[in-house]
Amino acid sequence: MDKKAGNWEPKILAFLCSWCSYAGADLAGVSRLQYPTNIRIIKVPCSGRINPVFIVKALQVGWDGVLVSGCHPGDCHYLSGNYYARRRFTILNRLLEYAGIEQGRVHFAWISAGEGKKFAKTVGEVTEVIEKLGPATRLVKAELGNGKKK
Amino acid sequence: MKNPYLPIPVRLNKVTLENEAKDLKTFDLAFVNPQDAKAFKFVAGQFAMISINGIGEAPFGIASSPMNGGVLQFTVKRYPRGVLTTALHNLSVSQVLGLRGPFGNGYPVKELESKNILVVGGGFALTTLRSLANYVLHKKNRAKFGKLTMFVAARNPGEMLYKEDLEEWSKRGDIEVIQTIDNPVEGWKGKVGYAAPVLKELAPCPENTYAVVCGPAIMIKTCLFVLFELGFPPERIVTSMEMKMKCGIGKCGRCNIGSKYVCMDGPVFTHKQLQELSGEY
Amino acid sequence: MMDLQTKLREEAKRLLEEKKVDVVIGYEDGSMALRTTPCFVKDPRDVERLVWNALCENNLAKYLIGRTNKAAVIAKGCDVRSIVVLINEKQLEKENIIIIGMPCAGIIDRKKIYAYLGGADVKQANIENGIINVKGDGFEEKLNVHDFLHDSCLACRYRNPVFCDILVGEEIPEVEPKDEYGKIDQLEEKSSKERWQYFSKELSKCVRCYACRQACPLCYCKTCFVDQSFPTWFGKSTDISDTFSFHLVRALHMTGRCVDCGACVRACPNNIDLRMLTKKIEKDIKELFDSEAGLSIGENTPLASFSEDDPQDFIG
Amino acid sequence: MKIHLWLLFLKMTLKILLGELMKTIKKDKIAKLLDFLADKYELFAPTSKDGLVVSFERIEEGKQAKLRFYNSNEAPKKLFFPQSETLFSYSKGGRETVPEPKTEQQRIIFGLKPCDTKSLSLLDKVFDTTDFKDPYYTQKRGNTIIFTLACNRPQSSCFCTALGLGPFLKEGADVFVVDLDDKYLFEPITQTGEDLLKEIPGLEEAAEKDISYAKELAGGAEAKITTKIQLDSLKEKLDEIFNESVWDEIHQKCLGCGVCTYLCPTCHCFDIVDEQVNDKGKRIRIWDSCMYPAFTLEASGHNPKPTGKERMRQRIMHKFNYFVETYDEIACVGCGRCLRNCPACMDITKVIEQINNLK
Repeated sequence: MDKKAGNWEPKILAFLCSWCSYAGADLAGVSRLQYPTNIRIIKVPCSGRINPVFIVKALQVGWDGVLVSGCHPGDCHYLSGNYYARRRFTILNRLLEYAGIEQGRVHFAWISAGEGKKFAKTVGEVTEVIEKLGPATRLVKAELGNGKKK
Repeated sequence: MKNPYLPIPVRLNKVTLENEAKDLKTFDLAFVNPQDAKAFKFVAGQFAMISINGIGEAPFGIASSPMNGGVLQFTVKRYPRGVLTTALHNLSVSQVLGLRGPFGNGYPVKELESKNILVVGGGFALTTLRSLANYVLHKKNRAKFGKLTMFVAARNPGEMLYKEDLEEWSKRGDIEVIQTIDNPVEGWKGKVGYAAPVLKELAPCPENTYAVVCGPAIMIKTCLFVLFELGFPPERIVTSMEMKMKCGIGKCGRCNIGSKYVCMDGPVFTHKQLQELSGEY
Repeated sequence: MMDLQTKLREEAKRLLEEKKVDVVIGYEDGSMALRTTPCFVKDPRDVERLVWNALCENNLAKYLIGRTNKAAVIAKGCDVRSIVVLINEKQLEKENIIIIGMPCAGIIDRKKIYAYLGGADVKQANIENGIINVKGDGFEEKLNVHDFLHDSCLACRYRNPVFCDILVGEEIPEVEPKDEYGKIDQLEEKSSKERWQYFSKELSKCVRCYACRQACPLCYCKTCFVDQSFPTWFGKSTDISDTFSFHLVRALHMTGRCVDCGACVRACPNNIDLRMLTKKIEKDIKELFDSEAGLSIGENTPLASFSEDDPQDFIG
Repeated sequence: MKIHLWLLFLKMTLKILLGELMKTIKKDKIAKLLDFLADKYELFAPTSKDGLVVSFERIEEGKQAKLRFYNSNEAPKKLFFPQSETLFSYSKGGRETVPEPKTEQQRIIFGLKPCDTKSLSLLDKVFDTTDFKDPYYTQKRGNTIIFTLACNRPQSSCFCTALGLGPFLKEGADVFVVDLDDKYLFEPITQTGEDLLKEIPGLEEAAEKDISYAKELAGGAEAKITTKIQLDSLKEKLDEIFNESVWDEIHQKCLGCGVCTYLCPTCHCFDIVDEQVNDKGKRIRIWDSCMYPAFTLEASGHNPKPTGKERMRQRIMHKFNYFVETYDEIACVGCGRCLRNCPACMDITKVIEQINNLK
């Protein structure tokens, strides 16, 4: 995707918990809800599975944004996975912003299996925010060959 | 000036599954450019770095005979943590990859001339030994060497490498092939037992003979003991070493055993040389 | 300080003579001025090697991990906290170690002295009564130790060991650090872009020697994420995006565990202020989860626990 | 041919003896001299951003150089053997392309210390071999003229004299420069250096007293270095004690970081890795360290140097035994960087002393 050209479209990576949010995405699909096609989904067993390194790595290899989603608090299939995840995300979210990653590159949302509408709406909003931010540059590994070397 | 870090393009011609565990495959690599094929001269026992762009490189002993021009064979075990071996095992035929080499010293073939050769090989360490055997057996070379004995050990018949070669060799009169497996299996015609005791029982004559030994560490250790007992002097026991390598040309500094680099001074050492080195391998 | 040093030697001697431990891990004079070096005393006759002064900067907890014999370790307030974390994380067994706790009023940052002297080569240094006398070719200066403490010491709230088997000397009064998060607060005030530039510049000094990781007592992973090859998370070169990512993730791994001993900063050959990352997380952890690392044995780290009403205003 | 060389040698020696080739320049004109060099060459010199940490960098103007310095924090080996260097790049399905040398322009490094100058001749032994010449290193090496700056003020951590080298060692220099307080003395060492000095405008003939003052400074500098290392039979000693338990003691305070090896001017070990983003990739070589567990870790999980003990032994043996065995020289120049920067204040000279003192 040519980032300089005017026809730039954001690339967004989503980590979805397989029990709730992925099912929510599925529901959005079967309900024929419209949402932007900028999103690529990685299904994970639980939001607790999402290692912060996944998100840092996603930003490093050039995804313009990341969406992380799991079951609502109290609804975790494994009872408490999302509670632990929530603390981790809190710290990660603050640290990324503090380190100078623009606010709005990384999004978090609780989406249940029944919330197809919420899924579609969230993807729409996230895409809009990231479109406004423009292509990711910070933390992105430079094009090889003309590397931002020391 | 030739750039020793630049891989030579080779094409994967054929993949042969070697064992029942399916983690050993032999890769036939053919040079893409004829001039590279011509320039690539090697001695049995030398190795090359196999290179896959985006993955990296790793050293492997050349398993085919130097007398087979144009195509090189490598037998590679896939390790779950081995990045390159896994990628190599996933390649499909006709893909182009890279090769750097040949590196290392190779077996002392000049010294072996007019001598009897006892090859002791275990597991998948048979690779460069096979190269040596086929080199010796080549019609242009056979007369230069004395008696050739191949003693091959494997855990079970399914793990025995190079079945075609073994069959062909056993048909010939100018090579003796002895195979052994750890535990008896129905229909097995060879010997049964660990390499060392079987070797002891065979009691090969050390006179005018070089023993070329390669295999898992424990097998080398026990077989060396038997060979000493039989009267093989350490300077006539030859073995090939392995070590993690990056450059293959004596610069990156990691494959040393004492002051010797396995990539440059080895991989082939006599047991006498190894006795004088640090033992850190 | 001399007084404490004598007491410390006596304690060490007693422990070794009574065969309570196989080794006492402490400090001895380094071969350079302004330095001490870790030392391992096994023979009671060698306790005279042990020193205690404001140059004892290493966090010796690092040397306890994976130890198979019984050891006594000399530990300052921050070092003890890291030992507590190690015990809580099941990396150490309390029964196998004896903590010789040292009340500590702060450790000298020799790089601040070098800077003050304009980079001059200090050939001799000795400390007496809070004054450090430094000598070199053509200069001699008497400096107040308190003016040259490590940043981490200036932010210290736990100068006395929170827990120890033997306390050498008397506890000293705790002091409320001045402007503990000053530099972090200032940075937070800046724009996202300025923060990005600040860290990019700071982290571009990194040569990937991993001294920060190796010096950190809480970096004990058998294989660090950055050394994993399958998958490879980040590149190994000094490309800024790789070094930045490494330091971000390392800091995240320190969440709720870092005791701000400053070992990473001291180890860095290029003076990268890594505390700007770890201290920020420490600040957030305190604010959000009311938690501080390494204060009591048996406590859970904040990321290994949760509360149903944890903040979540950032989650849609 | 041989006679010709001999004559040349004789001529050079005579000229040097007579001081005819020695030049001086007033200190206030040195920036101009560097400007002149920067104009014609790619010029590298010691610089400092904060006034404390010195590093050799490309400079455009003479005034950027900081010539009164102890030594750079990082060894200038990076100018020949960078921490990361692209061996070749490729794109999916395409062939490998080797990067062109950045410039054909000749480079000058001004102000290299004698220890670091010497370290290059040790690196040459590894990279500039007859069998496999390293093209990346040798290209830069062949393309660079070296102005070595005598070390008037060795630090307390320096120990070059203990290795038979010295703060006024001229080996490896093209031009040897001495700081004479109010001016610099230039002594051409190679033909290249001599020719270059002829080009530089504004140089004055050195006076007798300049040369004798330089000698005086040399004596003073050497006297400042007091560390001694017993080198006789050290190699044999190391052979003997390879399996001794002393290594358990030596390594125990080592944290296993790479500071010593990364800052060392003679450490040359490297790793080769591939980096790929989408369809474009490159194979790079990066510094590696024998102090890291992954250095010798094999895919099978086997590691011939599994603990800190073996790794510390490897570092010491490589420098003081293996390198001597292979290249007949010790791979240490006594710059003291490892000592100054070790987070655990480990002192390599003390390690050698400990080894020498073993019964």
